[in-house]
Amino acid sequence: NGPLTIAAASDLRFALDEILDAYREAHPDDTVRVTYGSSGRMTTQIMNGAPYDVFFSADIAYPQKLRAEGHAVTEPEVYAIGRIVLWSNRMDASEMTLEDLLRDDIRRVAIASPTHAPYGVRAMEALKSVGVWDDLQSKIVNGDNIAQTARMIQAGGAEIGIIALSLAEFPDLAEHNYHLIDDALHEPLTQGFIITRRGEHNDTAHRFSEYMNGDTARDIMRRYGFVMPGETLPEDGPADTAAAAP
Amino acid sequence: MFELSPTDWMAIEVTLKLALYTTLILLVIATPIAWWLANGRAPGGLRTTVQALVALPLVLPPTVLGFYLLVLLGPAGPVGSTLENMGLNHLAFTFQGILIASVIYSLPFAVQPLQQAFANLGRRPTEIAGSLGAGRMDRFFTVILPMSRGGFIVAATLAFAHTLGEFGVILMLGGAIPGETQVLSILIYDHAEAMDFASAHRLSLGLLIFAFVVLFVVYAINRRFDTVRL
Amino acid sequence: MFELSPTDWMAIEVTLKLALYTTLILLVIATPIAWWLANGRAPGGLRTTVQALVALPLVLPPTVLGFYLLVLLGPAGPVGSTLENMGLNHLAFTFQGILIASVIYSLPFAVQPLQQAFANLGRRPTEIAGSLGAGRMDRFFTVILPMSRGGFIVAATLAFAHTLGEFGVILMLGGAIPGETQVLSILIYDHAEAMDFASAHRLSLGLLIFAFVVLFVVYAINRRFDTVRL
Amino acid sequence: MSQSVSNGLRIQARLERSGFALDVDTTIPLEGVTALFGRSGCGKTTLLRIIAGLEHPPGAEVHFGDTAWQSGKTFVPLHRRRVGLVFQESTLLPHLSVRGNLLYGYKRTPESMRRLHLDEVADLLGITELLERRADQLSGGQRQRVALGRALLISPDLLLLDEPLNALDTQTKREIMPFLARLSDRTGIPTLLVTHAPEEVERLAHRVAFMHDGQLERLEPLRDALARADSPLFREEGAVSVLQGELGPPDEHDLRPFGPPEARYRVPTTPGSTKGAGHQARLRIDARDVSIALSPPEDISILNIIPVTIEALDEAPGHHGPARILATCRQDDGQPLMAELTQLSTKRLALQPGTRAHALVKSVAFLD
Amino acid sequence: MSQSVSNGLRIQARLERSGFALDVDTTIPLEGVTALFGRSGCGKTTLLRIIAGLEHPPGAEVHFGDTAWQSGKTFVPLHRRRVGLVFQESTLLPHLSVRGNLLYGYKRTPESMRRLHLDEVADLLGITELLERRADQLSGGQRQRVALGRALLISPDLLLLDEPLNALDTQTKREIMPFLARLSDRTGIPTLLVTHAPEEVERLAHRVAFMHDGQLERLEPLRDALARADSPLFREEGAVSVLQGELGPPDEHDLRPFGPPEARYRVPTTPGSTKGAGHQARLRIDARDVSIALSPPEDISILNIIPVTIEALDEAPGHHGPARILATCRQDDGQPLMAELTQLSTKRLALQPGTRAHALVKSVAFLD
Ligand SMILES: Nc1ncnc2c1ncn2[C@@H]1O[C@H](COP(=O)(O)OP(=O)(O)OP(=O)(O)O)[C@@H](O)[C@H]1O
Ligand SMILES: Nc1ncnc2c1ncn2[C@@H]1O[C@H](COP(=O)(O)OP(=O)(O)OP(=O)(O)O)[C@@H](O)[C@H]1O
Ligand code: MOO
Ligand SMILES: [Mg+2]
Ligand SMILES: [Mg+2]
Repeated sequence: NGPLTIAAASDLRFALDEILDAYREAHPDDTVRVTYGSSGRMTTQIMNGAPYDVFFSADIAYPQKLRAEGHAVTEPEVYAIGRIVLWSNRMDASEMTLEDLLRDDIRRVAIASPTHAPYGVRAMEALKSVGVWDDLQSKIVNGDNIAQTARMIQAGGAEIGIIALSLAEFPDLAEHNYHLIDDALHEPLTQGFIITRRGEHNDTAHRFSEYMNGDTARDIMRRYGFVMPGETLPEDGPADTAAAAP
Repeated sequence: MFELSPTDWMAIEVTLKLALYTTLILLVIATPIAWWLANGRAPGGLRTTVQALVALPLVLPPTVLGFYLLVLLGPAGPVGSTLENMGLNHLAFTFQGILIASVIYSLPFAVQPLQQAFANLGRRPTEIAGSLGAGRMDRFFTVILPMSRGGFIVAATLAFAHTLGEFGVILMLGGAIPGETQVLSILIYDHAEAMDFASAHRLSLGLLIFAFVVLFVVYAINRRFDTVRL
Repeated sequence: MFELSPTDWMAIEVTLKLALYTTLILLVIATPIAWWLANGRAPGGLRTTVQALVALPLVLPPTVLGFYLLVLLGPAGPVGSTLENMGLNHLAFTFQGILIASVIYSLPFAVQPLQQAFANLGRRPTEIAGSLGAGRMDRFFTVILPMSRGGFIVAATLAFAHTLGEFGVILMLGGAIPGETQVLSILIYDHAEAMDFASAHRLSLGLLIFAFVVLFVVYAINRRFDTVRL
Repeated sequence: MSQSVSNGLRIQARLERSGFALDVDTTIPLEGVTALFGRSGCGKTTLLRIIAGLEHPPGAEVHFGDTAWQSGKTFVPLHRRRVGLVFQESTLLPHLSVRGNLLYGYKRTPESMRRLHLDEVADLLGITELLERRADQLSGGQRQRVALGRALLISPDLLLLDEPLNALDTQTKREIMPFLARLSDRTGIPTLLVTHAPEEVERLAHRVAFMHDGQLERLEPLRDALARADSPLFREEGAVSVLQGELGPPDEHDLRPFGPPEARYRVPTTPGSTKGAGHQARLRIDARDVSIALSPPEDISILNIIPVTIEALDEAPGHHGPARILATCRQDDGQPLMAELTQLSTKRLALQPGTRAHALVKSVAFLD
Repeated sequence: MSQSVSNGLRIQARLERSGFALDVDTTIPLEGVTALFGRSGCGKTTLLRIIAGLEHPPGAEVHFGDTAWQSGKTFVPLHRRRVGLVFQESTLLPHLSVRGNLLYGYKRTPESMRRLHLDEVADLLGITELLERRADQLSGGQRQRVALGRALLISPDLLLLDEPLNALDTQTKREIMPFLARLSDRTGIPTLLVTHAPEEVERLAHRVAFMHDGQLERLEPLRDALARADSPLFREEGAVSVLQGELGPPDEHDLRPFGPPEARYRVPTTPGSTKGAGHQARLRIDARDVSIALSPPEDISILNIIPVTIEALDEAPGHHGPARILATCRQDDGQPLMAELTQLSTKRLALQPGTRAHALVKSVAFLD
């Protein structure tokens, strides 16, 4: 029973790290390592034999595709619903709407690459819904994945951008306010996971899958702004943050 | 089979422009550096230090370079903020930004072959040209340059190619803006990650054939002069 | 200031191992290719074709290369599936896999400076050594090799460095498995994305200093022999 | 055919270059020194390169004694030919010291075949003190000596020397030449020596190959080459006449008569001359040693006064000092005799083709 | 000091290398050809490089007439010195054709200063047919001629020629030398010529600088250099004696007495000799032209029989043929006379230091 290798969408970066810390404490004999990236890249890699045992995608469509092509041994299972936010470290995003992105003082708007990052797809959908997508074209910069998108804004390359709520809740970024984007403006970010063929006989993989359904994990996930399947996001945002919600 | 999308065409244009500008700028910058390294009269320690500094971009992962350049050229960085204060735009996520990055990134690939070529020439050709009345610049252009043609070709192809193949730096610093910073390597990556393998293949194959033809022509031309030697 | 995590150390180890192996393999592979290109008796057209082929990895974006290698070496690809059928493992996401990728990726960076160095030597040294009774291999090792030392140093540093800086290929093909395919460039990228800028800085700075020291030593040693010329 | 080949170096080769064609078919005896003599650009270096195997024109044949070096598909590569080669521009291996250069081939020579050794060669070439130098820290002449030493130290089966003493001062040359001469005599290493210096030819060569415009025009023993008045060997020293005639017994003055009565010389017996009486002999006379008088002078120290008819007056090939005239005279026995005169005296004596005069021959030498 | 400088090339330089030190302080007249003569490795090339500015040892002074080329902080770079330089290994610019090489400096010479032109120079050097060739498609001698032509075509103020005729055959040399001689006479371009060939010195040089071990030992007019018996110029031709004495009026045989009665020569008046009677004159006698007899022979054709005492018998410097002995004799007037003999005759006559004998002098020449 070898070490467990997890592939995870990068919106999980901080939440999953915390869950893993807790898991390791609970199961000190299990070796678990994790690789983050865009859901699209992970999927391509798994299809080509990447040694991942479990894959947490940002969009359940990817696990479904893997399942359909015989790369998964479990049915894709929803583990969280993601939300997107408008975030900036230089302006108070909480006061802004998506339409404000057209303002002249905003020169760059960062989103994740809509081609292979689900968070990018949802951001694009929301911008289209409010009708600014086409006019915004010249300002859009694409991050490889949602974590990189956050960093691009953080480093100042773009004044503002659309990132995962789960990242905006990360302490370093949570210093700045965000504007939670109405989830009616986009398809839901139904996040699903599977155990890959490679992970089929990996006990740790199964153990960890169960752990993700446990309370410890769910609490952490909620804290990072994820909506647990069957629940809704509290009116005042994630449990213990002071961040303002619209 | 090779119908490309407008995005593809834009990426091709940006890529070629980037590689071309980078190569031209590098030849201008790298030549005096390489010459100085090969023939300079400065003490050896200083020369060695400069040589190691020039070679640094070699060993720095592109992501490191991209990371620092983003910090440097972005609005908060010294360069970026200076530009902003002057009423100009900072350089992160701009073509100029990735051009600067490319130049730095590929500098050693231009300097090293040139330095080797210059060192190989030795002092004799300079001495001959000097004795025939040619001053510094004159003999550089009429003797050193044509005699180190091989070195220049290697330097130019390596710099051009290294820029074409640039990915990490641009991933960090570029932001994949179509028509501005979305280069081919990023676009193909994008296609592949999006599991749009058909587009990825099409673009890759097109690039492959184009590259092969260009290289073949360059080398064929070069070979015609090949035997000229001291 | 420079306490590194075990993950960091592992990445350093993998990176150095990869760069070292790649360089060694490349010197072995690139030398005969470069020699043949510089001195071969084959018709010019064939030589030009081979030269363009060898240079191809230069112009292919690393992601293209990574993508195709992934397809090729993965379980579904011709190489990968053959290995699987033989009861072995496919090579995607393994150290061997990224080693193969690195070798292909950096091949032109080793071949070109060597070819230039060999071409610069001309035929005379071979003729001298031959007249003194040295056979092919003998004169290669006792004359050609020491006389093209500069070319070998450039080739080795470029190949080593280019491998250190490899990112796109490994991103596609490596999968960032700590201790196996997670190289420094990937790890630093990862640190940056995790907003762990302290780690990113620490690692980058460490790498910077280390690289500078290594380069300084290499060039200082090289300079001592620098004036040896035909 | 092959019986004549077995002792010689047989070369049969054609090579075309723009504006130059080499066409050689010859057999050079494999003993002693053969000087290869010819004007700049006539193909000497190219011929040496063919022999060494550095050029292999298709269809060429090179046989070293019984061994085919190049013939049809056979091609023995240079390093198996055991040829000591000194290139025209003496290139050393720059990454080796002088010692390293000298020993490079020596080390690759089987111990049993080594006939020459470092100390001896370095000493003779006067490079002992340079042994530890880097090869690029030598003067031109020093480089040339090292290149020569290096070639000698492989104790080769054949030496191909392309102007090996070119950059050397007379004194150094003088020290090296007897060594080379002895080398060829003692070790029997056949040598092909390209040189422009008649002095080197005279001192070292056993035979001379004259090359002209890509062709080997003549291959003859040194003796014969020296005896021909038109030999390019003598272009250096100005015109020379060679007279053929019978040598009589010494008279009471120890002078020996030479030639028929109508062109009779009296030649002092040189110490060491062993030529018997009654033999055909050849006399070599420098045109510079011949003066002209209209009437036979009396009571003069010059022994030999020969009646001649002046046939032609040409400007003598370049010489320092005032312009000189080369007078071609015909002796009464029909043999030609050249005289070099000043313009002044030609005028004063009003010399013209057809003038009867007397040649005053100051000094003669036997060619034996 | 500076008044003597203004017409000369003043060089004062020290340069140290492992095992070699150059130390020169001299002024070379800026007219005609100065031959730089010396053994391999003595520093000739280095001296030329200092003059050209290719080496600049600290503290060195190089003045070309009134112009300081190197002095203190002043340093005129090579391309401003207008120096025509021919390197010892004649390197051409390989990326240019022969024509390109020849014209490289010509094009850079202001039109008003051009005194020599392509056609003329190419023709004289015999390279007209090679003009379109690539520089690496030449023979050694052809390369050397192109290098020489290239240097000439800048119509330089000073020519520095480092063994420029080295690789040339005698005939080509003979064609080029008068051109060089005329060049120096006509255009007055001062020339410094490194050569190992006494013949080139004799034909071209107006003065000779002897270099030895990094030092310029002597700088003297060619005439004086030729007159010294120990001149290295004569090492080539063997030993030579030069006798000093008074020349008397011609006798009835047109022979002129030379020297005191106890060592009296009778010297034929050479055509063209203009030396008046009663003058001090110098006689040059090749040792090869001197024989030795124990008792004065009678009825012999040789005019000059001089009583001498043998002082030393040494092996003569290398010569082909049987070993030779160089006998140093002293005439009764105290002047030395050298004789070159065969080993055989030395033995037969039982010659030893102290032996009284007679020198038979076959031929002499005035040095005027
Ligand atoms: N680059 C160098 N480094 C050290 N010593 C050198 C170098 N070049 C020449 N020498 C030495 O300096 C001395 C003078 O050399 P130079 O070339 O001036 O001699 P040269 O008189 O021109 O001799 P040649 O007639 O053989 O060309 C020689 O003893 C030589 O060994
Ligand atoms: N690489 C080449 N390509 C074309 N022609 C050449 C090449 N090398 C020499 N030649 C020509 O071939 C002819 C013979 O050259 P080679 O070097 O054999 O002459 P050489 O007799 O050695 O003359 P030298 O005494 O000047 O060295 C010359 O006319 C020369 O111009
Ligand atoms: O797959 Mo992501 O988390 O949208 O980068
Ligand atoms: Mg030659
Ligand atoms: Mg010299």
